[in-house]
Amino acid sequence: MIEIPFINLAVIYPEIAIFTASVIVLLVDLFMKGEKQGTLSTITMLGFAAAAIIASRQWFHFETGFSDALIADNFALVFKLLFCAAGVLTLFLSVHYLNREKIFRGEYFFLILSSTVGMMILASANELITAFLGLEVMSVPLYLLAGYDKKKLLSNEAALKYFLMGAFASGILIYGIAFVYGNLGTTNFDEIYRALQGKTLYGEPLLLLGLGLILIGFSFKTAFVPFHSWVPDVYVGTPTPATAFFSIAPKAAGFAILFRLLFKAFAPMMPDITGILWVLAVLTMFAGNLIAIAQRNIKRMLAYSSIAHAGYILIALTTGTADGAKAAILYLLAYTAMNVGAFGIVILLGREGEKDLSIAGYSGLSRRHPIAAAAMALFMFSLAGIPPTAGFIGKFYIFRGAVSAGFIWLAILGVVNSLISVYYYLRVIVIMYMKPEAESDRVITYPLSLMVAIILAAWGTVQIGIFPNSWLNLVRDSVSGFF
Amino acid sequence: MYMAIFILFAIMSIAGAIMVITLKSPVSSAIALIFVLCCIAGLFALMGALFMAALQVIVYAGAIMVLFLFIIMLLNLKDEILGEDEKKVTRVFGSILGIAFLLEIGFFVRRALTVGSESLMYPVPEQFASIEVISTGLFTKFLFAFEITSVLLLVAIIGAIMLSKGEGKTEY
Amino acid sequence: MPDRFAGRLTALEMFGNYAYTGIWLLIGVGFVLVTFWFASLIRPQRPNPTKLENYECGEMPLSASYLQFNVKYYIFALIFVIFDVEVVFLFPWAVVYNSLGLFALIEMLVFLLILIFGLAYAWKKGALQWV
Amino acid sequence: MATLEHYLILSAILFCIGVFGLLSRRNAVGILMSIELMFNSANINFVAFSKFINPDILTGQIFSVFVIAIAAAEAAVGLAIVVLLYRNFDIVNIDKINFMKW
Amino acid sequence: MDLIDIGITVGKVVIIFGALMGMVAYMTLFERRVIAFIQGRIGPNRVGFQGLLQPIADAVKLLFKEDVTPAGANKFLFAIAPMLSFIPTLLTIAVIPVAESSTIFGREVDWIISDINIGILFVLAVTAMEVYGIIIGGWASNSKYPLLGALRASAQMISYEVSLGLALVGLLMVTGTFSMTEIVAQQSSFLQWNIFKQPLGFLLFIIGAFAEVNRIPFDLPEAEAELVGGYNTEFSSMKFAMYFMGEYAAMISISAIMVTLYFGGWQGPILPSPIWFLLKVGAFLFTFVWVRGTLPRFRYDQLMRFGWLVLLPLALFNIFITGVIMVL
Repeated sequence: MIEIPFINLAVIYPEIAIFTASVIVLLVDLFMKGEKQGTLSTITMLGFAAAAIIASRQWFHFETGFSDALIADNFALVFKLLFCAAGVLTLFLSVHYLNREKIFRGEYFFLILSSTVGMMILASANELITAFLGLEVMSVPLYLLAGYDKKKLLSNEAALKYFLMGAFASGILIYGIAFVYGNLGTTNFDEIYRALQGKTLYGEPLLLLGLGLILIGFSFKTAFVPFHSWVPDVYVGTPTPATAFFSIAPKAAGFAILFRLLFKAFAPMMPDITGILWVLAVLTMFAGNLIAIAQRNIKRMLAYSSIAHAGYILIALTTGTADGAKAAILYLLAYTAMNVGAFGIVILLGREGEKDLSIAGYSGLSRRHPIAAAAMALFMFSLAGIPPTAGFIGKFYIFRGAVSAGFIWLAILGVVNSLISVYYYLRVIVIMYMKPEAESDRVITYPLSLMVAIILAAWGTVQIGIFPNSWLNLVRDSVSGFF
Repeated sequence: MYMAIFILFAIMSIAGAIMVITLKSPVSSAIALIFVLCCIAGLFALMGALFMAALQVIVYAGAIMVLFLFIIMLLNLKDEILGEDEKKVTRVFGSILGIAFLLEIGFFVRRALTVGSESLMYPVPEQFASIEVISTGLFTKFLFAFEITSVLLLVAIIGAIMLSKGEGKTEY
Repeated sequence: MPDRFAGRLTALEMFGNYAYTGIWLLIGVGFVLVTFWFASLIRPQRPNPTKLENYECGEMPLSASYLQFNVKYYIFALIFVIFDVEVVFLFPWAVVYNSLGLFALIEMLVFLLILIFGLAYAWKKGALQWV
Repeated sequence: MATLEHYLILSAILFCIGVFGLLSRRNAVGILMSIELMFNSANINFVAFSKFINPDILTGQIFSVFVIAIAAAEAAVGLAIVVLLYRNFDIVNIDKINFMKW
Repeated sequence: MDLIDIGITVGKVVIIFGALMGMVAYMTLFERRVIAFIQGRIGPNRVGFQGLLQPIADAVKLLFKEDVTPAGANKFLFAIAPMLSFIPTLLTIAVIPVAESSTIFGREVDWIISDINIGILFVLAVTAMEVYGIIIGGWASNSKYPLLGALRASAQMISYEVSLGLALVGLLMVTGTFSMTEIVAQQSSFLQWNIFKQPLGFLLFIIGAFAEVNRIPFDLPEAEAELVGGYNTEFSSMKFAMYFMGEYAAMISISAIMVTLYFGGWQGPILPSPIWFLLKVGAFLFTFVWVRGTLPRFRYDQLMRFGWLVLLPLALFNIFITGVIMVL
C-alpha cells in the first residue's frame, strides 16, 4: 500500500472557485439558448468574487499542501486578490467592447478565468514544475485571447507572435529547470534553499546555466528588455480589454514567481545575480520609456509604457529586501488601477474595428468630452508618477527601497526615467486640452459597465495616491512570513 | 557496446535534427523530426527509462507528429526557400546563440574529462525501469501537477477548436 | 569458445531482451530490403510518361494533386493528441491502482471529468460531426 | 560507458539546433518543430539527471512526462493559430509578419 | 551466452518469422476461400491441391511486376513508406509469447522473441507508428486518391487508437503489469481468462482492433468504390505486396495480442501449447474473414461519430466500472 499524501485542498480553494466558474461558463455557453452574455458575465463575476472572498479569509493562514508544491501565504494571497481585481476590471471593460466589435463568444470568459487559474498557481507555486505548469495554464489561454478576434489580421498575427515567443520562452525555461534539478536533485523551493547553503553560483556551472536560462525564460514572459520584442505588436493586435489584462495580470504573476524564486529559493545566490538584475532593470526602463516617446498609437504607447513599468518593478526586485517586495506589490496594485483606467478610456474613445487609436486623434477632447478627458488626464498623471496619485506613491516606495538598500544609482536612473516618461504621458494631456479639436465624427456613448470599470480604476488611483496608509498595511502584511 | 549504441543514437538524432531545420520540404522535415524523436526514445531506453521511451513514441512520435503532418498537408505547405536575406538579423543572432551554446558544450566536455567519466555512473537500481515508482510519484507527490495538466489540456482543446472552427454552424 | 564471443555479445547480456527487439527489427528491415533488392533484379523496368502518370480512373489528371482538405482532419488529430496524453497518464495509474485504491479512483475521476468537458465542448460545437 | 556528460552534451547540441532552427526557419510550422526539439533536449536532460543523480525516486522522469503533456498542449494550440492565420489570410511564413517592428 | 544459446536464439527467430510469413501467405488464400464460400463461390482452387500453391504463385507474380514510381512522387518517401507500414507490425510479434517455455539442449527457452516488462506499452508505441506508413505513402504518391485515402485511414486509425488504449487501461488495472508473459501466467485456467474480467474492455478492444487494421466494417481507407484503392493506389510490385503483407501481418499480430491478453495466450489443456496458440489465433482470423463476408461498410461520418461518441465514453465507463469494482 502506498502512503497517501497530505493534500490540504484549502491551498487551492481560490483556484477551485475560479476553475469551477470557468467550467460553469463553458457549460452554460454550450447548453443555454438565446442571450447569454449577461448570465456568463455574472457567473464570471461571481467566480472572481468567490475566489477573492476565499483568498481574503485565508489571510494569515499560511496553508501549504500537495507535498509542499503549493503554499498559500499572504504573499500568494495578495497576488490572488490582485488577479481577481484585474479579472473583474477586465470583465467590466470587455462587455461593451465585445458587443461593439461583434466578437462575443462564451469562450472569452472561459479563457480569462482559466488564465487566472494559471496565474494563481504561479503565485502560490512552491516548486518549479508546478510553477512551470501554472505558467503554461496561464499562457495558453493568453495566446488564444490574443487571437480571439479571428477575423482581424492583427489579432491573428499577435496570437502567432505571442505563441512563438511564449513557446520559445517555455523551451528555455524548462531547459533551465532541468539543469537546476540536475544540480540540486530537487525542484522544491525550500529544498533548493537548503541545498544551496554553502554553494556559490559561480562555483556551480550547471546551476548558473540553469538559473540563467530560467531568468531568460521569465524575462520573455514578463517582457524585460531585451526579451520584449513581442510586446508592442501583441498588445496592439489583441482586443483592447484583453490587452489591459495582458499588461497587468500575467506581469504580476511573473513577478510573483520571480520574487518567490529569487527571494526564497535562490536567496543565497541573490548577491551574485544582483548585477544582472540591475542591468535588466536599467535596460528595461530606458528602452520602454525612450521608445514610447516615438509612438503615435495609444495602444502601442501603453505597451512600451508597460515595459517601462516592469523596469521600475525590477528595481524593487533587484534590491532583494522586504521593502523592495512591499514596494513592488504596492506598485503592482497601483499599476493595475491606473492601467485599467487608461485602457478603459481607450476603449471608450475607440470605435468599432479598433479605429481611433492614434494619440493625435484625441486633440481637443476636453471640450467635447470633459469627463473622459479628465479621467484620462488622471490616469496619465498617475502613470507618469505625479503626486498625489497612485503612481507617485508606488514609485516613491520603490525608489526609497532602492536607496535604503544601497542602490542609489539605480534609484537615480529610475527617477531620470520617470522624468522621461512624463514627456509622453503629458503629451496625451496636452493634446487633449491644448490642441484645437480635430475634425471627428466621434460619438461617444457611456456604457454602464465600462463606466463602472473606469470609476473603480479612478477611485483606486486616487485612493492609493491620497490615503496610502491602509494599502501600506496591506502590503506589509502580505510579505509577513515571506522573509 | 553501451557507448557504441549511445554514439549511434546520438549521431542519428543530431543528423536528424539538422535535417529538421535544413530540409526544404516541410513533410521531409517532419519525418526527420519523427526519426529524431524515435532516436531519443532509443536513448531513453538505453538509460533504462523504458516508460519514458514508450511515452515518447506514443505521444510525441505517434500523436503530436501526426498533428504536424496533418497540418502540413492541410495547409499544403510549399518548400521553404532558405538562406534569403530577410532573416539576416535573426541568423546572426542564431549564430551567436549557437556559438554560445557550443562554448557551453566545450565546458561540459572539459568537465567530463576532468571529473572522470565513471564518477557519475551510479549502479542503476533495479527499480529504475519500474513504472510503479513513476506512478507512485506522479499520483502522490506530484498529484497537483498531474491534475493541473488536465486543466491545461482542457484549455488547449477548447482554444484550438475555438480558433480553428469556422464561424457558421457547419463551416469547417 | 565463449571467449571469442565475449566481447561481441555484451550487448545481449547488458540489455537482455531489449537487444532481441533490436535484432528482430534488423531482421525485419533486412527481410524487406532483400525482398526489394531481389525483386529489382528480376523485374522489368520500362517506364514511359503515360505509365508514370497518376492514376485517375484512366482520365488525364486535371489539377494538382495536393488538394486542400477539410479542417476536420486537424480537429480530429487535435482531440486525438489530447486524449492520447490522457491515455498515457492512465497507464501508470492503472498499474498502481491496486495499491492506491479509492484515492487513485477519485484522482483519476477528477482528471477525466475535466477532460470530458473538453469532449463535450467538441461534441456540442459540432467538431465531432463529420459533415 | 556513456556518462551524464555525454547525454548533457547531446541535449545541448539538440537544443542549439532547435534554437538555430527557430531563428532560421521561415514558416511557422518549421519554427514549431524547432521548439519541439528544444523541449526534447530538456527531456533528455531530465531523464539523464534522474538516472545519474537520483535514480531511486525518478522525479526527473515524472517531469518529462509533464513536459510531454505540455508539448502536446502547446503544439495543439500553436497549430490552431497557424490554421487560423492560413484560413483567414493565407499566411504561413512568419516573414510576412513583421517580427522585429519597434 | 555461448554457441548453443546463439543457435537457439537464431532458431527461435527463424521459426517465429517463418511461421508469421507462412501465416501471412496462407491467410490470403484462407480469406479468399472463406469469402468465396460465404458468397456461394468456389474461390482459387487451381494452383496446387485446393489452391494451396496459390500464395506462392501470387508472390512470384508480384516479384515479376514492374515497379512504377509515379512522376512527381517523392522517391525516397515513396520507397520507404511500405516498409514503414510493414515493420511496425512485425515488431509487435516480438513481444508475444507464442508457446510454453521448453527445455532444449538442457536450456530453458522462452518462446518469445523479447520478453520485455513493458510489453503492452511496446505494442501501443509500435501501433502508434503504424499510421505513418499510410500517411507517408499517400502523400508521397503525389496523387489525389492516395492522399485522400491516407488521410481517411490515418484519421480513422488515430480515432480508434484512443479507445484501444483505454480498453487496455481496464485490463491493466486488473493485471497490474505490462509484461505479456506475466499476463499469460495469470490466466492459468479457463476461468481466469481476462475476457471474463473485462468483457466490455474486450469488446472495445476488438472493435478498435478491426479499425486499426482497416478491415471491414472499417475499411473505408480502401473503399474500392469510392477511393479506387485508397492510400496504396499508386503502389505496384513488391511495394504493393509489402502493404498487403503489412495488412495481413497486422491482422495476425492483433489476433495474437487479443489471444494473449484476453484468452490465456498459449495455455490450454491436452494439446501442446503452440497448437493452442495457433488455434486461438486462427479463430480470430476466421472472425476477421467472417465479419468481412457478413457486415456492410460504415459510412465515414458514422465511423467517426461511433469512435468518439460511443467507443470513447464506453471505454471511460469501463475504466470507471472496473475501478469501482476493484475498490469494493
